[in-house]
Amino acid sequence: MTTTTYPQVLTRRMTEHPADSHTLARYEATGGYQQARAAMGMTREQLVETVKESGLIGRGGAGFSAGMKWSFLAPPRPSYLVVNGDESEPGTFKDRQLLERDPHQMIEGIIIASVANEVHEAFIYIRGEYPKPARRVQHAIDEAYAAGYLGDGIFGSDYQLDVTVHLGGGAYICGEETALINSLEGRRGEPRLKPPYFPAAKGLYMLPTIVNNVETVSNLPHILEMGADAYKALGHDKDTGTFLFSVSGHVKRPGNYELPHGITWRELIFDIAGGMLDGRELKAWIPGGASAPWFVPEEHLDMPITKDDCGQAGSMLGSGAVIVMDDSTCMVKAAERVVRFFAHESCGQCTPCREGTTWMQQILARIEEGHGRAVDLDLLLDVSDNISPGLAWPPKMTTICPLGPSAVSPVTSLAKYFREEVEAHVTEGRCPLG
Amino acid sequence: MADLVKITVDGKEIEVEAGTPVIDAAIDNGTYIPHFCHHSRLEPVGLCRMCLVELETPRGMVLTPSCTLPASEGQVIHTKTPVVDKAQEGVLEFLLINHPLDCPVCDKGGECPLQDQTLGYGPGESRFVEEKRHFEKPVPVSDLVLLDRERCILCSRCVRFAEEVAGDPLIEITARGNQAHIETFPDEPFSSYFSGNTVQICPVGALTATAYRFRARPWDLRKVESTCPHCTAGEAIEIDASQNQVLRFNGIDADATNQGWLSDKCRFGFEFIGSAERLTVPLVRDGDGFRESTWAEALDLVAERLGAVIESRGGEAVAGFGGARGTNEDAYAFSKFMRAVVGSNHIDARMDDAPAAELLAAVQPRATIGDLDTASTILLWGPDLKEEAGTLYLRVRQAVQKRGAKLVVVHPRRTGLDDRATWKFTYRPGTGFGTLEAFASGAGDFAEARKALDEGPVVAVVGLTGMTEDPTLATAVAAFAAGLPDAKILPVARRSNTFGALDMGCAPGLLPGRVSFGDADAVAAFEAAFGAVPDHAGLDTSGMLEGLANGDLAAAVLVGADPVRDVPDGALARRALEAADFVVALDLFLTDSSSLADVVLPAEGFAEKEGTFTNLEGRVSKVNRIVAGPGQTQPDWSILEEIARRMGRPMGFDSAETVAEEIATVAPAYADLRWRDVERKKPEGVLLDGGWYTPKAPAGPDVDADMVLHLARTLYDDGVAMRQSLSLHHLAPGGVAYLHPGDAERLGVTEGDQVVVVGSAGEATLPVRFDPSLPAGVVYVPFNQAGVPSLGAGAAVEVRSA
Amino acid sequence: MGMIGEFIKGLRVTSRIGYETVFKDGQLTTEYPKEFREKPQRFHGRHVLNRYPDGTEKCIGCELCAGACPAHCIYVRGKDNPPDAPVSPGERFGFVYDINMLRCIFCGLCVEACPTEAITMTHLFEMSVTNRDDAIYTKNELLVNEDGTPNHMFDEDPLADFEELKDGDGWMRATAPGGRAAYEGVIAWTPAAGKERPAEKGQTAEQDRTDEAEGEA
Amino acid sequence: MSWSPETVARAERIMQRYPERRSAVMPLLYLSMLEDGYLTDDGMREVAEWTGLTPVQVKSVASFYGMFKLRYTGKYLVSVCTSISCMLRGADDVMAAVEDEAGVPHGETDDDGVIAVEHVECIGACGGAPAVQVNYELIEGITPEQARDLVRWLREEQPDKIVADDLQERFGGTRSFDWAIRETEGAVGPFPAFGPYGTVAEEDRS
Repeated sequence: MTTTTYPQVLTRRMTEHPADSHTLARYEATGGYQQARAAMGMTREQLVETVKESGLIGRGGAGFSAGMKWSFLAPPRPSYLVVNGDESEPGTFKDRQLLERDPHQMIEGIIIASVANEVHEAFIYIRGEYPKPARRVQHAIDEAYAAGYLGDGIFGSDYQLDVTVHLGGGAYICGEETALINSLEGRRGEPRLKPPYFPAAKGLYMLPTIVNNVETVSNLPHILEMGADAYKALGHDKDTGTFLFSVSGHVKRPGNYELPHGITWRELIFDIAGGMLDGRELKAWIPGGASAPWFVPEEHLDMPITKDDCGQAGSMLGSGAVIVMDDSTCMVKAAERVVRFFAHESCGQCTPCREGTTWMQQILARIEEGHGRAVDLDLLLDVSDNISPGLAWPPKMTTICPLGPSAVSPVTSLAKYFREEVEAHVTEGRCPLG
Repeated sequence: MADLVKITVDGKEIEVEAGTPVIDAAIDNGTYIPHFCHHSRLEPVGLCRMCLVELETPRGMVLTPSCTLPASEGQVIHTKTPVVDKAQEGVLEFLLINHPLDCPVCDKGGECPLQDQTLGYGPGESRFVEEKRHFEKPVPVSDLVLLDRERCILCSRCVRFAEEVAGDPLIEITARGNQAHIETFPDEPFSSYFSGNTVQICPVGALTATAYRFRARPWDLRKVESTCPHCTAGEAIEIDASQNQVLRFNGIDADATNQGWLSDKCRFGFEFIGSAERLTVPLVRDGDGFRESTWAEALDLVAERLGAVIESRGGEAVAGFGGARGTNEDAYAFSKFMRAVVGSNHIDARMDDAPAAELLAAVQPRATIGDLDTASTILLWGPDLKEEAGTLYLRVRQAVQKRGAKLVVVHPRRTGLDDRATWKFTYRPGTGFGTLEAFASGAGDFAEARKALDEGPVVAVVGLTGMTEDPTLATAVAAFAAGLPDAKILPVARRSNTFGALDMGCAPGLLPGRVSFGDADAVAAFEAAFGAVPDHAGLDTSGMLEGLANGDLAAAVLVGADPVRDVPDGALARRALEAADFVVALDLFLTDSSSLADVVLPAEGFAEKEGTFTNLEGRVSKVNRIVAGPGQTQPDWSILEEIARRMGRPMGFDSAETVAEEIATVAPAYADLRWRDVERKKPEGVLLDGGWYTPKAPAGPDVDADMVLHLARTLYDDGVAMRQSLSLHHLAPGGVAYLHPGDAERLGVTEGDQVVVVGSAGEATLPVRFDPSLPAGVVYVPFNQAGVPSLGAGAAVEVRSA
Repeated sequence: MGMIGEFIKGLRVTSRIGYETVFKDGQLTTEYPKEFREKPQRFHGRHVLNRYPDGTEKCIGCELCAGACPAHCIYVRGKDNPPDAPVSPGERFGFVYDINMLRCIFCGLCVEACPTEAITMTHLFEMSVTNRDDAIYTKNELLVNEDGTPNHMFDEDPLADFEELKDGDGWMRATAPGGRAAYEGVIAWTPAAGKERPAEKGQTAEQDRTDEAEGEA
Repeated sequence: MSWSPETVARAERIMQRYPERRSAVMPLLYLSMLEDGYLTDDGMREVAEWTGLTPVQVKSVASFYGMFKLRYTGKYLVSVCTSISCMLRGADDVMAAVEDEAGVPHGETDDDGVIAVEHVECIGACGGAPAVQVNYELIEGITPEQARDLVRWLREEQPDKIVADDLQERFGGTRSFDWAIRETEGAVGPFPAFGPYGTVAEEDRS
């Protein structure tokens, strides 16, 4: 639960009405479904233009303009809307809160997005490990059907819109939008080849498809309600609106925080999240989900949190997951855990990711166990280089999708900030932190 | 033809069709780009990442796989930059870290793309010190193919082939990430008729064929290009042999015919060549059995006995069967032998199981296999192509799947193409003429399909749907197709060189070069070349068999013919050969027919002799020798020449090439076609024209009976080559009676029960299996299965519970 | 001087060796077969096919020896290993193994080519035969006994020095780990069963191991 | 091999939700797990029939996803998150405690077939780390001692239905965020409890 003075948009209802923010009654009592009703009277152009103007950036992690994505939608119909609720990246748990606590907010967003994109069939893809959020959403959908907000002739118009909840099966890669589409088609969740770069051209069943994240969609009613300019004003420069940060790790108050961009990392970690646990020192943090290169206090603590600042510092805000590590943390172990995640979640389609991520994890595990060799860190970097040539950020890739290069971030971070710690593992034959 | 675009590869400007994968464009123009998952006959997937190149873009150089990059105007591609080299070396290192490196025991070692490309692009040494991934191995994925998962690099070529090309998605990648592996479902092996292709396209030694496994190493193989000896599509193959033993067939990518694919029968049906059962010395009848003899004795005996028959009863008392299993040259020698030496027109290469000879040899307008790629509608009224012409099946399938051609299938039961058919019509055998009439009129259900046929262009694939079909139905269907506004006809029949043999005049009504007896000038030309030619058409196979059985004919010459197994009325064939005064057989094996002969002469078989084949579209391709025939075997033409000389009428052949030379001078459709011309057009061969036969619609009565028989061939059966190919023979379905569940209920039987099927010429007791795809009142029995008596070609049958 | 000087220089070596052999060692020839001369360590005698200490054959029938052979004197055919009674480790074993000793030029390339050190050369050199067919050594003759000793064509051959010649591993190839002194004492890497392999002249295991370690780093 | 009429009815409802048959594979796989307790070969054959695929295609899809269990995984599947956020807050100790108490290592099911243990990647409870799921119902802020109690309790009580909020109250600690509401729906087996797929306890279905 957040206790800040920053304006709350997405999380206001759940903060103010913790007991029933998920019900249709509460949602309507707090102004819900008015924007969807209003959207029924608007044209596709008006809606796309409003969202473009609002500067809404997709909240899935890639940081692409939602309005632009909509405008790419190719003409052949039918088209589909898929809401990406396959939130699985370590450190991220914001969508779960939105799904559980305010499902109607998302459904209203779905209606707006559907009208804007002439969609009559929408799917909400929720990860399999989230049965409770799925149940909440399904109940909300049932309520919306009963109220005539979904189904045939919504809001008394002749517009038809069906929404289906599709439960995933436990595969992180399905968060990648083309993999998600494959999964929804009943295939292995393997990312598709690009081009086409956007499913808006060829998506579900090879038809035009819009894939938006849960948080992105949940923002839509608010953009319509307050207007693009007011929404923009909530944010900071290019980063419009508010942003949900999921803070976890060694902080006193982990949790989801709805914040504007532009505050500093110090404020986020030490004020909002309550500072370090047990009075220990901050050693490093991952700024934007497991795939982001790490930050360290000496260089980044007073940096403002914006997309551009993060990018210039060689990392990203991604999905807004901040994982904080204190000085008791073995960096090799932390890196191994992150790489292990990507190795485990690699779909296995393309060679560098399938073989490389597991290899990297094995080397890191060996170093952590004290069986590292002097050559191992350079070997790791070279293996990384073969997955992500040049080890630059944003990454180049020899792979089909960015999952492989994501596993490279912890290794480059280790080499950049913690080379001595890695070397100590090798020379001492054990973890120097005990 | 798509637009041409110019792209630049490593500074060299090349012109290619727009949309061609850049990798193909580069390789075709001399710049090799290494790859594993890419195969030009499969959809690009970009999995292996070996074919990475750098592409110049406004945002700088971009590393991208060249297999998924369609060529477009002005692209500039670099294949050998440091970035590309590093990436490729990295990919190879990744591929090798879990590879067992057991090249010395791997069948692919020596011809392995992974080996070759590691040498060319890979790292010198592995830096991987961890334990390699382990899987159980080798795992049989089918009766013919074994899988070694440790060698697999997950390029998914096999998976994609099975799904995209063969249409049998029975092999898949399972699990995820580092544990992903190839798998088949328990109790559902990869029993595709095309499974062997996966062995050929596997870029590592993960898939190996049981028939070839550990039999040789690539560097001690000798290779020769040839043409498949099993089906009539004329697939280009490469024969690999070592130590005078044929060890392997591989498909060659001939665009006009098989595009690299082979059915498993074609691929693994080479074992008969080296069979221990092969005849090696001439055999002469000695009481109930045979004794070995010398060539001189056997040939003298044949000349004497045949001469005696001709002298006492005239040349027209001699019947000639066969020619379809040999080369054109053998068939020509046989045809000339019967006409000029014996003086008989009773010769037929069809075993009473094919449409009219004129339809097969000279139909007009005739389609090519390639026409399937452009047809907007394909009419298939003939055999189940999956069972009888595997690569043609793949081509039709591809036309529908990739290009969206419409497919009309008319057949008495389910066929391999039903899942791709736009319209499927099932009818009872024996009611073909009525069905055709309704179909042609476009009545009722037929309306849409009929309309599509009018739109054209159409390719009509025409043949016999089964052996109880009236052979003239195919002519009627062809006549219907010929009457469509824009349609071509592709006739289909079984048995490797049937079309070549008919072209060479192994047909009662045709002289070599597709000459009909109605064409007086051409016949006169033959009289000049042959001495004398009987002036009227002879008897076909069933006529000759009846003639022999009732004594009208006295002697028979079998050239690679096994009528007892191959004609629908095997009992008649047996009676005929038993009744004949004298029978001489030129054969590879002591078959059910040749064992009834008086003299059996051991012939050279496929891969042991040179010559040409002609496929179902009239394409002539070369057949080559790579091993010596066993023992004292001789080629058919040479045996016939020896007999002719002893009969005092030498034909003048002293090599297969002299036969070919005579064909080129005498046979009109083959005028001036010489081996070197055929060789030069390798692997496609030379497409003949010269059709003159416009089918006219014969009408026939429909059979009206409670139960009718659908008797059709399966890919694997009890034919002579299959019986001697041990890897395949056990895959034949065996004797089964397929019944519609409703009929079975009426008969009071269920699956596994025995029924007696009483056909027009025999009866058989067979186990029942259900087949809901059959129309009511139809029993389907696969033809020529081991231990099943022949039933005869009559459609009306009686079925009762045993 | 010039040429003459060089000529004399050359003759000097010849005369010195001649002197040393004739007068110092005292003899030029040995009375073979009454006595045997010790053969050089890397003498190329006839081949043997070796076994692993557990008795399984090292040959996997890969035919690399046959492929490497410049005289085409080796004929090998592989076969599926029977899973219940494997002849060699792995899936494939050498089913037929013939060497035509009349063609063999004893170059040792087969040994270099062998990935499993299955074929090595011994000091056995008495191979006279009275019949051309006998010169084709089949797998029976080539394969060592269970104890690692080679078979001899003639058990009672008075000409053979059975003591020396029982050493199956006359020499090892130069291009594979087994040929390195670093493998001294590693039983699995000596071709003959159960024998330890001393380092060859001029090699020390210590040095070899150091080289190897440096090579890896 | 065939499904109960009730499951068939559910499958038919699911089929109607999708424009193409193949899309129903994953929901039907869950249904098949509900029917058999885990994903059997026969179950996959049945799904193949429904979706027009071959069984191996179904297996290819099923084996891609971690939650389709191809072998029996106990009445209760205890999944311990050991990804980075939970690891930082002591998940490895929780995992060790669960393994020790259940007597089986990662990926195994105990001899009685009651409890299966696995460590899993992030389950989206990083704010309440370390977290554990029992049949995909979440417990956050668990300590090693509580994890032991949980395993013991599961073995002794063997509840028919796993209700997240009950378990959270008994064995959990700090959550990622408050719910303030108590749910009564719960899981009846080692697959997600989600109504349309028929995997919620019978009395909860509306």
